[in-house]
Amino acid sequence: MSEQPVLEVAGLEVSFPGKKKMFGKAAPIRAVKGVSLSIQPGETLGLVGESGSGKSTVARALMRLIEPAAGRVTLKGEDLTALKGSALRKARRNIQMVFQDPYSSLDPSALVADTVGEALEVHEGLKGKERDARVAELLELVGLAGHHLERYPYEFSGGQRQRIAIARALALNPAVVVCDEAVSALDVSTQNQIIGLLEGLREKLNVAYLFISHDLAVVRHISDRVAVMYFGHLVEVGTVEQIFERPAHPYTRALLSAVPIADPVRQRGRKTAILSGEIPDIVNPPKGCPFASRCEFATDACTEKMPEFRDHDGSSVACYHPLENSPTSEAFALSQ
Amino acid sequence: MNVDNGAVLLQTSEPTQQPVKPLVSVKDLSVEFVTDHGWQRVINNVSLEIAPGKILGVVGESGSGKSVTSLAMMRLLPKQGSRIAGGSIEIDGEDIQSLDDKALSQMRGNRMAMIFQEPMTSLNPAYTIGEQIAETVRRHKRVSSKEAWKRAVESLDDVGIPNAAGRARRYPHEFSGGMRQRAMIAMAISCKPRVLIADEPTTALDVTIQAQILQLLRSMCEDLGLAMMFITHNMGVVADTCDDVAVMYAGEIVERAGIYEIFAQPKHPYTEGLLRAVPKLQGRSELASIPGTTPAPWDMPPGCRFQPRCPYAVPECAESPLPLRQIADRSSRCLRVGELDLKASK
Amino acid sequence: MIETSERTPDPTADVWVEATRRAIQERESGYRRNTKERTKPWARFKKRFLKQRAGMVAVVFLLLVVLTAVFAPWLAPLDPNKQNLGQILQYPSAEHLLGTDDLGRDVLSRLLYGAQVSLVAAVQATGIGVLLGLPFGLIAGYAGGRTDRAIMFVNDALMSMPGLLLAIAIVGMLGPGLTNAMVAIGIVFAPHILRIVRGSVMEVKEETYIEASRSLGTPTSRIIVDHVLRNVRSPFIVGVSLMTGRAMLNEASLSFLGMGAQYPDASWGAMLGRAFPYVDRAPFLIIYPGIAIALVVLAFNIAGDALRDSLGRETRKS
Amino acid sequence: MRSITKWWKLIVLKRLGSSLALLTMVSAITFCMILLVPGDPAVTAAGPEATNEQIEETRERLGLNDNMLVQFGRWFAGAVSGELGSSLQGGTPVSQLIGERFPVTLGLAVAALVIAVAVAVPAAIIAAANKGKLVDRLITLVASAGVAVPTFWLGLMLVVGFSLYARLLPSSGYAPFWEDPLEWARFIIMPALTLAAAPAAEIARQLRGSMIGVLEQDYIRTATAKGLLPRAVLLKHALKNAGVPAMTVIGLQAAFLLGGSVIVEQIFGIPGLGALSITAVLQRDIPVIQGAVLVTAISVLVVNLLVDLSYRIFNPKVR
Repeated sequence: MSEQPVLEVAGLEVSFPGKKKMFGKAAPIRAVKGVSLSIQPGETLGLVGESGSGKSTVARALMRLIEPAAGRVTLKGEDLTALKGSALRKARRNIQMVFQDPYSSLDPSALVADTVGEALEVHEGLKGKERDARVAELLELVGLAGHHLERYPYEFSGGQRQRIAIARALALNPAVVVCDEAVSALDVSTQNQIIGLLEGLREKLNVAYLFISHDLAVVRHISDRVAVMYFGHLVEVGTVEQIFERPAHPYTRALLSAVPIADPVRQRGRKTAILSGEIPDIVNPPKGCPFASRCEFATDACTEKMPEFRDHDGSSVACYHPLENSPTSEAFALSQ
Repeated sequence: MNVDNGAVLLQTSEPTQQPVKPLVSVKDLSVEFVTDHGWQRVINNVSLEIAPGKILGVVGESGSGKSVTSLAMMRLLPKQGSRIAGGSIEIDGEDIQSLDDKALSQMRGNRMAMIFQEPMTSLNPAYTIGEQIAETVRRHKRVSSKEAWKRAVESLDDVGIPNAAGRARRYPHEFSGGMRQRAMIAMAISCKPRVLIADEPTTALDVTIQAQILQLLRSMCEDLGLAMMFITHNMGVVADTCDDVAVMYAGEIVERAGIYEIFAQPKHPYTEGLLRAVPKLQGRSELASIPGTTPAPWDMPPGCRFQPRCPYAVPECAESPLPLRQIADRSSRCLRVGELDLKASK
Repeated sequence: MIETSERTPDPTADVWVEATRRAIQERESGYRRNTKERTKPWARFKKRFLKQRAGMVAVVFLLLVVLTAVFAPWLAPLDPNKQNLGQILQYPSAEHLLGTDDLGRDVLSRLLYGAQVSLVAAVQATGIGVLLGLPFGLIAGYAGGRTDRAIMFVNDALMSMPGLLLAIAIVGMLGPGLTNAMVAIGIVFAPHILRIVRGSVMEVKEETYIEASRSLGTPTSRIIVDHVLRNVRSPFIVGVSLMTGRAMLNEASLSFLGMGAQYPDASWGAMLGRAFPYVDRAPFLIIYPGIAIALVVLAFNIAGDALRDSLGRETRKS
Repeated sequence: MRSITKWWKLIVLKRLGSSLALLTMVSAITFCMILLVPGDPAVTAAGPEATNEQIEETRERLGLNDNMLVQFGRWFAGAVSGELGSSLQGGTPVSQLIGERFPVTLGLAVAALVIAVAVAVPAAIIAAANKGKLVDRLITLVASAGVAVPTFWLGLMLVVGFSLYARLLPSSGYAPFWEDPLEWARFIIMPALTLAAAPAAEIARQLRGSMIGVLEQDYIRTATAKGLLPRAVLLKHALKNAGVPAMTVIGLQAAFLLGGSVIVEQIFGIPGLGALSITAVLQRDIPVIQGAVLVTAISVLVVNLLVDLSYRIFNPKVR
């Protein structure tokens, strides 16, 4: 791992303006708190978390689609957070995004050729036949026939639209593609085909993915490393094997044990600790670890101060009481 | 059409036990919708039974007709543009189709209740949670409004909402997604129904919340002796929660069996495909899927409806429509059921 | 379809994985299964619009009115301004199909010419409204924040002044006359058009495809032209169609009060205003122009509604 | 729990603030109308036979030589204290003129609004509940026609029908409410009907639309699924949620009524604010026009405030 990371995020913070009070200023709501990540070239980093955990906000902030309150995003050695105007627009060609909803992410009144070719026009000045030839190549790459470029989005199914969105993201041969719940809106069958497509493209183009999803099985399948988010904090980062077989953070374990296994014998024989309680209120966040209120291991220290990240058994975890995972540990009930 | 006699009460645990009279008994139900292509059959000869205390899982891809079946059972299909074209629905001893509007409304929410997929939109934003539950109680039980409110709070308490008395005075938008679905369940059980239909009740929820809701539904079913129909597309959820499974494809039931049997050895290629398509949490294997899409009602292939997508199809599959055939205590709608050795995982 | 079964499956290979591999690379995968023939947006719009019988009737009727207005000089049996004081307030007859007014002028001829005046006036007013409202609506909707608040502040102030009264006041300042009246109505309409445009821009702005375009590095000006304007088009056209109908109504009101079309010009509202004092002697005089106005405005409204229905967004499920 | 009176007061306070700001803006716009006037108000005010000195003197007296901002400040300060200047014709204080005329218009507008709501709301509910059926299509058709028919034409037709032919009602005139309510009603009924037609049609169209939208919502299905009868679903669950857009339209229509009364007053000879404005416009009586516009704008803002308050009843999500 001596290679230079292609994308590095350090101490990313995002706040939204809070609800205005009658008197006085609105307290900002902190949606993302001190998130640091790095991705190697050609690597897939999975980012998992439940709704409201801030994972999509991280994506939008590192894309500079919303302005981060603090932190640095370095893309291929270039500080994205310092760029403005046309310099920022130029830098965007190296990081692209695939969105969740294949219906609203494609302009309904634009031809496929215009949607996929927009980046080519903006960044490379390609026009007319030249552009269309490139677009046709890109469509072939994602498994669509090249002659589809004269069509409108409404003529395609959800899975095909997502392929178009992927073609758009790949148009400029970016180093990083952020997939924000890119397969969540699709049927399982279509979902698996799109995942297969993304995997094939990674091998072909050596592109790195930041793969954001709430679906652990999907993340397990596609990722090299996994980062787990909870309530705006990163709580654990490790290789896919570490996270899924030896989770160190109690939340990661709870999350894994909540996913039902499609096998009644194993699912019903599983020892699962169902999390009680709910995620804290974002307007009045707790002082310490946000998971403390639902955590069986929580002590006074947990409610006092958010724990720092530390290395634990190969992964990196923000917890005062990381789980010990000897192979005999019954902590993780996946394998009965 | 098909001879469909596969409706046998499924009792997987103790086959020696005397059959209990089912609370839900649907026979040869067919539903038609009006489309650009005229009246089209979207549900074809669906039969199912559910005994008290049992949960029947109904699975299939989107467009397979799961939800339409459930809405037909509650008679909630739109009055214009849809019709029940055949078959019978019996719930808690009542022939649902023969009921007039008034008798039907006395059944709904009282002896049969339903919960929906979207807890965000299924509660009226203009009334408090307590008002909405108490309204159900007032409609069906002869109680004072004070008593109804008390029962509403009790229901909320039963589904595990902390500080139920206070929360009852809150509006839906002040609840989180999981809490709203609990409130929906509280509303559904507030009149102690005999039958509960849950249409994808956890699809919109996070996994940790889903686990809570599934546990709650299971215990409700046991405690109240409910017959529950559980619609989902998630095979993991089925494995976790249901006693029996009916697999639907293109408006028909293609396979029906007990939970352990169907996961151990599917008897229909479509079931196998569904099971194979589930991404695994452990290990890493190449992903599988069922290519193609569910056919539209006006575009049904000849013979077996799954045959164009089926990797095991032989020319005979396209010849004539297949009946749901009984094999021991389960049934399947596959021509090659005898010769294929299907497996849930490789 | 069934050819796959010809080859005996390799017992060791997983048929589902194999099928998936093929599905990932399929190039000729059909379009949405349920759409047999492909339709361009215009064809789709036509197909949907042609289905709306009321809308079709309205559009045909409006076309007829426009033709009438254009060809009024040829269609009108008599000079609309030719007075004949010997034949005033005559009931309909063979000579004057719709009768004569208080100056003995032919009502039918005036009605035909009136179509011209009324339509031109309505288009003028709407045009001025669009000219003022569209750019500010775009700016307010897209920029948001402080710019939006500032524009909307002035807009709300204008909208809190009752339309007709404001128009009358403006005419009072500018002096009576059809063009002045239309300027006044245009000013009164501008805030409404601004609101429509701003509302739909704000809606479009929230769509993910705008965000996607931003993330590609597309300059804002290009996003506005390529994506925002293109998708705001439909609600805008609908809004303008409805506004034109309302402009006609307002023109009629102002002309009725004597603040719009001036003697001897024939606008439908002016005809009504002129006929008012003679309502007891010649009630028929107020019937025809009134019906003409009501029908044209109704046609604009129905056409607008039909447009709205046929320009509607593609729904998710087929 | 939260006290009910508290949010009420808060909203009023908040809205009052923004209303005052809007009112300042309205005043500024009204004042700027002077700039639009092509002629010289001093010439008008001094009368047709005035000499140059007299005009100059008038100009000095009216403060027209001062800086525009100073003039606006003076006018605005006056307006705040209810002093709107004097009519250029006859010199009566504008506030006195408006004080006499405004209640007449208000009575007419309120009567029309009551009629409009009373007709439109049930019609919309019936139409929405029977979407696509004959009743619905009839109501929709009448409503479409109601929006299209010119107000004054409808008034004329009523006069022809009820006064000229049937001779049931007086064709024009007015009696103050406080002196003889019955007589007032006799005079006001036709104008009020005339004025109510367009708003009734508009309210019915909008409410029908939003009711149909609401009836497609999931929570309506929930209400049916829990065994409520169609009537309860319609009147309790659907109507309350359709209330917010309906109130918005009713608010807008209230504003329209105040403006639309101009023409109705003219037809039926009612001595209201509208009639006053028209005379003022024809005579270029700027202070009177300004006053009339300002007072109507204030009324509209008050209506908006009431509409805003009503949102809270229909939609608990609002603040």
